[in-house]
Amino acid sequence: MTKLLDVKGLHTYYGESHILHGVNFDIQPGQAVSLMGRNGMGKTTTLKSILGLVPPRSGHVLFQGEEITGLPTWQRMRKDIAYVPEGRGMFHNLTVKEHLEMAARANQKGEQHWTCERVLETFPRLQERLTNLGTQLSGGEQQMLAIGRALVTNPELLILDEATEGLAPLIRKEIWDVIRTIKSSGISTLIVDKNIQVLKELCDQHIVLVKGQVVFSAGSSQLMESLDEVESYLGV
Amino acid sequence: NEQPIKVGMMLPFSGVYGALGDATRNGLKMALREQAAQLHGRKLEFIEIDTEARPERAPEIASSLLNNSEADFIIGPVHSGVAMGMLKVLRGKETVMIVPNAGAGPVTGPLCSPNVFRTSFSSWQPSYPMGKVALDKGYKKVVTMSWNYGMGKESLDAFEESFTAGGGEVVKKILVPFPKTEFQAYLSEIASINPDAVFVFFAGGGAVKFVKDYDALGLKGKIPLLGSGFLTEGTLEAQGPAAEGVMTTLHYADTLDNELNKAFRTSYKAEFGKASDIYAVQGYDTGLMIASAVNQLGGDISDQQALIKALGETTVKSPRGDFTFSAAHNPVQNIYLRTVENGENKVIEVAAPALADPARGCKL
Amino acid sequence: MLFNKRTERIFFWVFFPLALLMPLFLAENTFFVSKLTSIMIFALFVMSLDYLVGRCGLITLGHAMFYGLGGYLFWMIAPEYEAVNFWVYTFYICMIAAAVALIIGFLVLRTSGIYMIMITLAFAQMAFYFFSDSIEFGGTDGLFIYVKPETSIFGLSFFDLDNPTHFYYLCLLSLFNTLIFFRILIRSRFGRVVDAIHENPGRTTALGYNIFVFRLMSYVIASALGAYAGYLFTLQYGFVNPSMLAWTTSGSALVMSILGGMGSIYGAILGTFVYEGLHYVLEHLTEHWMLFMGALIIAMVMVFKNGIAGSMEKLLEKRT
Amino acid sequence: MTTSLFLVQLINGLQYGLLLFLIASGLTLVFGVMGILNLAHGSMYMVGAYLVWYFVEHTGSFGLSALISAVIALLIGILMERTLIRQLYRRNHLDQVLLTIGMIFVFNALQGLLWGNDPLGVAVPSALSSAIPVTDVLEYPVYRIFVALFCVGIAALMYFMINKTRLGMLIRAGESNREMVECLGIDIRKLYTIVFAIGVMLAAIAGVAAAPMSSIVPGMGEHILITCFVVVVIGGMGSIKGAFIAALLVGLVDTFASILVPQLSSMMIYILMAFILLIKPQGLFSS
Amino acid sequence: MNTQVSLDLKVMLETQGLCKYWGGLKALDDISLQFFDKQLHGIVGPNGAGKSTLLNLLCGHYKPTRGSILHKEEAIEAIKPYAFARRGIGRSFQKTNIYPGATCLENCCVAVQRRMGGSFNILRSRYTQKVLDEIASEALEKVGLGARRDVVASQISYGEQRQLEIAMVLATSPEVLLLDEPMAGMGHEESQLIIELLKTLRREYCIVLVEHDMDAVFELSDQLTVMVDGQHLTTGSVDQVRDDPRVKEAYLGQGDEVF
Ligand SMILES: Nc1ncnc2c1ncn2[C@@H]1O[C@H](COP(=O)(O)OP(=O)(O)OP(=O)(O)O)[C@@H](O)[C@H]1O
Ligand SMILES: Nc1ncnc2c1ncn2[C@@H]1O[C@H](COP(=O)(O)OP(=O)(O)OP(=O)(O)O)[C@@H](O)[C@H]1O
Ligand SMILES: [Mg+2]
Ligand SMILES: [Mg+2]
Repeated sequence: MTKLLDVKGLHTYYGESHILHGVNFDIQPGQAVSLMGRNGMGKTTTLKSILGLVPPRSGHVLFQGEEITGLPTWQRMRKDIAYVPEGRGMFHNLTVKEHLEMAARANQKGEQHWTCERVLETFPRLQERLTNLGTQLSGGEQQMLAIGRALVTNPELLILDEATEGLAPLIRKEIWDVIRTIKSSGISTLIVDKNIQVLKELCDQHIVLVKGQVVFSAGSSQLMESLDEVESYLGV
Repeated sequence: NEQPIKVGMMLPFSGVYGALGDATRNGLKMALREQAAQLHGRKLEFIEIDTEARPERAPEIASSLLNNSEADFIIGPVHSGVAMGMLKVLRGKETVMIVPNAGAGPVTGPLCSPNVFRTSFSSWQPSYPMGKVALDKGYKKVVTMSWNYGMGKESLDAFEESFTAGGGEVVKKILVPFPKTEFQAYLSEIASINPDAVFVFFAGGGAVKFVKDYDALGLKGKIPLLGSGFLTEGTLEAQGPAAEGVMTTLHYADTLDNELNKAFRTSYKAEFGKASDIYAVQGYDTGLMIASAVNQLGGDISDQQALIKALGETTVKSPRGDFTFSAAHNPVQNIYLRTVENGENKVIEVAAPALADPARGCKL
Repeated sequence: MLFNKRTERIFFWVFFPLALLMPLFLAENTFFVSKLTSIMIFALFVMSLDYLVGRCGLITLGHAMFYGLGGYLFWMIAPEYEAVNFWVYTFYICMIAAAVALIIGFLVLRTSGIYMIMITLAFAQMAFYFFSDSIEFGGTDGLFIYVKPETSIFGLSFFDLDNPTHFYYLCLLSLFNTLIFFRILIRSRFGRVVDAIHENPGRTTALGYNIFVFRLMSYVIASALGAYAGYLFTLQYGFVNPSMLAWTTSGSALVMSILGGMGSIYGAILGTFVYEGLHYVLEHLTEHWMLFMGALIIAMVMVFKNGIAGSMEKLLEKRT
Repeated sequence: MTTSLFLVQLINGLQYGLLLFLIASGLTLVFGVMGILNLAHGSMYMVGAYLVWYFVEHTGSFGLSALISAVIALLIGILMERTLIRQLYRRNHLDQVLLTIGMIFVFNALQGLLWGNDPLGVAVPSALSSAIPVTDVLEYPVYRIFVALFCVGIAALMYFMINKTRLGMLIRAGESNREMVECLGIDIRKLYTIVFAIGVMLAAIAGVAAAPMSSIVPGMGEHILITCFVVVVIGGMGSIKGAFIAALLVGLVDTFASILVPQLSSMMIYILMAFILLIKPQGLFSS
Repeated sequence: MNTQVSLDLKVMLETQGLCKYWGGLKALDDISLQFFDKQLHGIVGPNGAGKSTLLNLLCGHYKPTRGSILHKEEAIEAIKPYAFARRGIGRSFQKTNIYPGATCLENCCVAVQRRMGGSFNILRSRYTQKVLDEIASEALEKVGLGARRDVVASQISYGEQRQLEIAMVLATSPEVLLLDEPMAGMGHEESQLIIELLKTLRREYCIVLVEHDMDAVFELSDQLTVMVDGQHLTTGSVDQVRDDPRVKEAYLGQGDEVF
């Protein structure tokens, strides 16, 4: 079976500063993968390198066995990748409804499991805010919208960068539930989050970054075994 | 004398006034080429600088021609504001400045100077005779209109001077902000006043737009349109049939029946591929004037006083008819009444023979 | 440290000594001396704009209003045929311009961004039409000024304004002082707040600064200096024209300051000299100077990421 | 002022306002919605007018010429965006000022080289050359009424496109956060090329429409440019509805000021703008 | 309404019938609360409950639709936004709000300088102010950014920017600290650092803390207010609130798994 995502030897720089030092990992179809690390270790940079937002200087990214390293971002996303960025990426001049409508599309297989309606059912809070502009939402509402906007593109791989940041406990739980649902429907996810408690239960595969290098990469059972080591990487 | 005669030109070669600058230069060069024999073997050197019709640059360019290029003649400009800026630098100097267009009154009025000549007109000249023409046609109530700037206001005042002196009444004077060309509101108002005639000063693109609007809104044929001649100079092709019948006064007309004019028009057309207009004539006359002065001095123009004297005494044999210079160095010339027929300015009569500008305020 | 960048210091030590010696080389050619003088005057104006736009983030398309005002004010307040003192009138003009700027700034600084560009433009256009439409101020033909002030301080006179070379040095001194003044301003605690406001006004308010007052002060300072430049311009040829106030004048100044490198202050000198230099050379070379000028401007935007100053810094700072 | 004159002036004002909207519509799109400061917008207005003149001279048909001119303008727009504007999205807004001022120079120079500096005129297409009598003296040309209606059509179309269609949402989103739009799998570069080109084409179309009722002269674009910015800004950045209402407002104010307060008429639209911005610092309808 | 508070505590900040409407939406409806000196007042509630709105009103960023805000018994709702900060009301933002182009130190210096004065001095160099730098560095040390003081703020990671955000508020040395989700986006270690910091600060300042990290809130708060949909639900000690069934239903969810 071809790997869904295969990241090989990424070296990424911001100007002169070398951030990623050869990041390697892969994701199997249907898997949920966590990417952990302390602040500033390069998690977001890894995601951005995969998506081509910050082009790596060397290394390869393969999606469904296909080389996507040189492609522009939008073409990669067209291969059914969706991204919930850190900081949410709201459009200040679009209403909630428009955020969803503009993004909605069927995936490459022509399936459309997630529609605007379904997103609004999942996050009733958004239903009430339909005509608010993106930046007129509360922090948590923005987060829900960002996830909803990613879902309506019906991705194969959903990439979440700190998606539960700033969410109330109940909603956070809801989001985790949504991610579980997504996972069970066969969509792969790559999750950057702080909450190791949830991640160790939710994800099949765990990756820990320290200073732009993968220092730990294994399945859940191994994680339990070497929990102390991982926690020390994370500074818990 | 091996030194070439340096002719500096400060004219607009781009923008709204570009066409005027082009025509002036064409005329000037053509004249000097034709008169090459008179120059006593002296070569010519042209220094051409685009003023962009920006008055605030004028002193600097003028001083560049004066001090850096050390031109013998400085020709320019088209725009009155630029003329003022040039004057500031050149007035009272030895180098000769010849204005081939700008009509600003002060140039040969309060600010006149021995070394400053004008081959064109003062704003007063072309418009003043129209007052009498209007009265003769029996118009009693007239609306006047122009852009709200020096030349426009001076033209309207000159018209009003002769028109009211003869008993006419200017019922309304409309000053349009320069360079606005939205005339519809004003024309609607004129229509509601319904005067005996309308007298306007507009030039270039504004003139085209005005004449077209006047026609499109149906005023033409109902209220006669009179104007200072620039209304139909260099613009007739663009105005098309809308200009037919418009009556103007100017110191020139395309159809002036003299040999010089015919020859000038044919060779200009042949050389530059388009019809000549008043601006070309003014440039041409500037050339003639220079040539004749150089000739008179036997090619030696080093004595500036002699040069100025020679220039002041020339009679320019121009396509517009011979003219001389007044004490203030403004042309004393015929003003013709013209009307547009078949896309040409036809002479009807001489509206004022050998008209001299009153040169108010000039002490020369 | 007054200049915290190496490029800045290099520029300083190249430009000013050169400018100081220039008239010696150009002794016979008074035109070039006065041409350089005009460029320096305009550079001073561009510099005041650069401070506003580049340092304070207050983009205005109405700065020429003060440039023109400097000229017209002189005509208005100076007795027509009497000798007046240059320094005294400099003071008057800057003060009156500052007062005008205070009032206008009070109004325009309520807006920001593009809205501010447009409202400054609106005021400048009103002033432009005021001067072009009124006969008392010479209308579109402008005015001649016959006063040449004398420059004595306590009876000692260093400059004779009728002498182009002296006038050149006066303008050079003014430019030098303005540069130093802005550098001191930027380096100061006041400058810190100005930088902070530029980068994040909301946060600066939240920290307890009344950003309006800082902006207003900057606006007043820059406007007064703009008026001073206009005053110098007027003195050079004794001529004022409403086109000094036209938006195209503001536009050209903006172009020069962007070209030089926004916010770098010394870039204003670079930008003005490069632009005016090119203009001069091209217009003497060809009638189609506009084509080349346009193409060159386009090429320069593409090549210079942060204006000429920015690109020079990239070259020179890296090695340190 | 008599009632009939008042009514005539009202129509004049509206008609001028509508024409202003047409000229400003492209700017609303490119500047208001996409956030690109294109000062060469006025130049494209000029180019449109010159192009239609050129083709009318050669083909004799106004309609055909208008079509060709629009297509050429679209191509110029694509070229401009592809080669130049595109490089500057990531840079400071002010670099766009510099770039587009450079373009103004180039366009002006090319106009001088290609078509000379003489004022030119285009005849009103014969099908629309009649006029409707209004008063004894005054009549209203059918062509102007036609252009006014055309402007209303363009306004409605644009309003619908920007506010109601997915394309419109994408454009607006792009102004807010380009990177994020790309992250949704949309080729923002192509989108922007097309929209920019449409904006340029609209400017040229305005020039085409205005050609028969005005004069075609060098620099005609620069004068109108400022007025366009006034319209867009009074209306509130990015709002089509705002630009439309602002255009009518400017048209009416300008028309009535010319008649009622001629001393102030040159300043009137600036007074209006200052007044509106002091009360509503974000324009009338900004989002 | 608040039984636990002893009488010698001084009321620093008080709201009376505070309302903020956005069109038809009642983001905040009739909120009356008291914030005491040297106490940490936690505010929790579901997303969109109006917590940030409340802080925005308290720091003068928004003007209330109705109601008043009292600082040391003076009504201040009508004063200018910057004057809030001058009265010693400092605030951190939920969305990172710093000077990205300046170094971390410079970021804090701007804050310190407000307090130290001299901002209108156009002659005195900003680089020769040792005192200022020291206070600023101290603030950075406190939040654990000491090592990053000369790095440009846009180049530090998101979590570090959150730390800087707090350092800036501290640098103004306010009397009232309004903190909007200070820990969001921070790692465990950093959060822990902030929690420790807040523990020391809470006896010096009047702190209003909005936070979704329940462990932290429970650990730190002297009093806790729960808001739901712009309404005040309850205020009380941590234990009182934690066991309130309404709170569980609206916010925490059943059971103890606090994710
Ligand atoms: N635009 C940038 N320019 C320069 N350096 C940057 C930039 N963005 C991030 N960095 C640096 O890159 C490193 C990795 O940053 P990144 O945002 O990937 O971290 P992260 O693991 O996502 O941290 P966090 O949990 O705080 O989001 C950090 O040290 C940061 O300082
Ligand atoms: N500028 C605005 N215009 C209109 N509605 C707004 C605006 N700002 C906030 N709101 C609305 O007010 C409500 C309260 O928002 P607020 O930001 O105070 O929530 P919060 O309690 O801080 O939530 P979170 O924990 O998610 O940050 C939200 O429903 C939001 O959509
Ligand atoms: Mg991150
Ligand atoms: Mg909040």
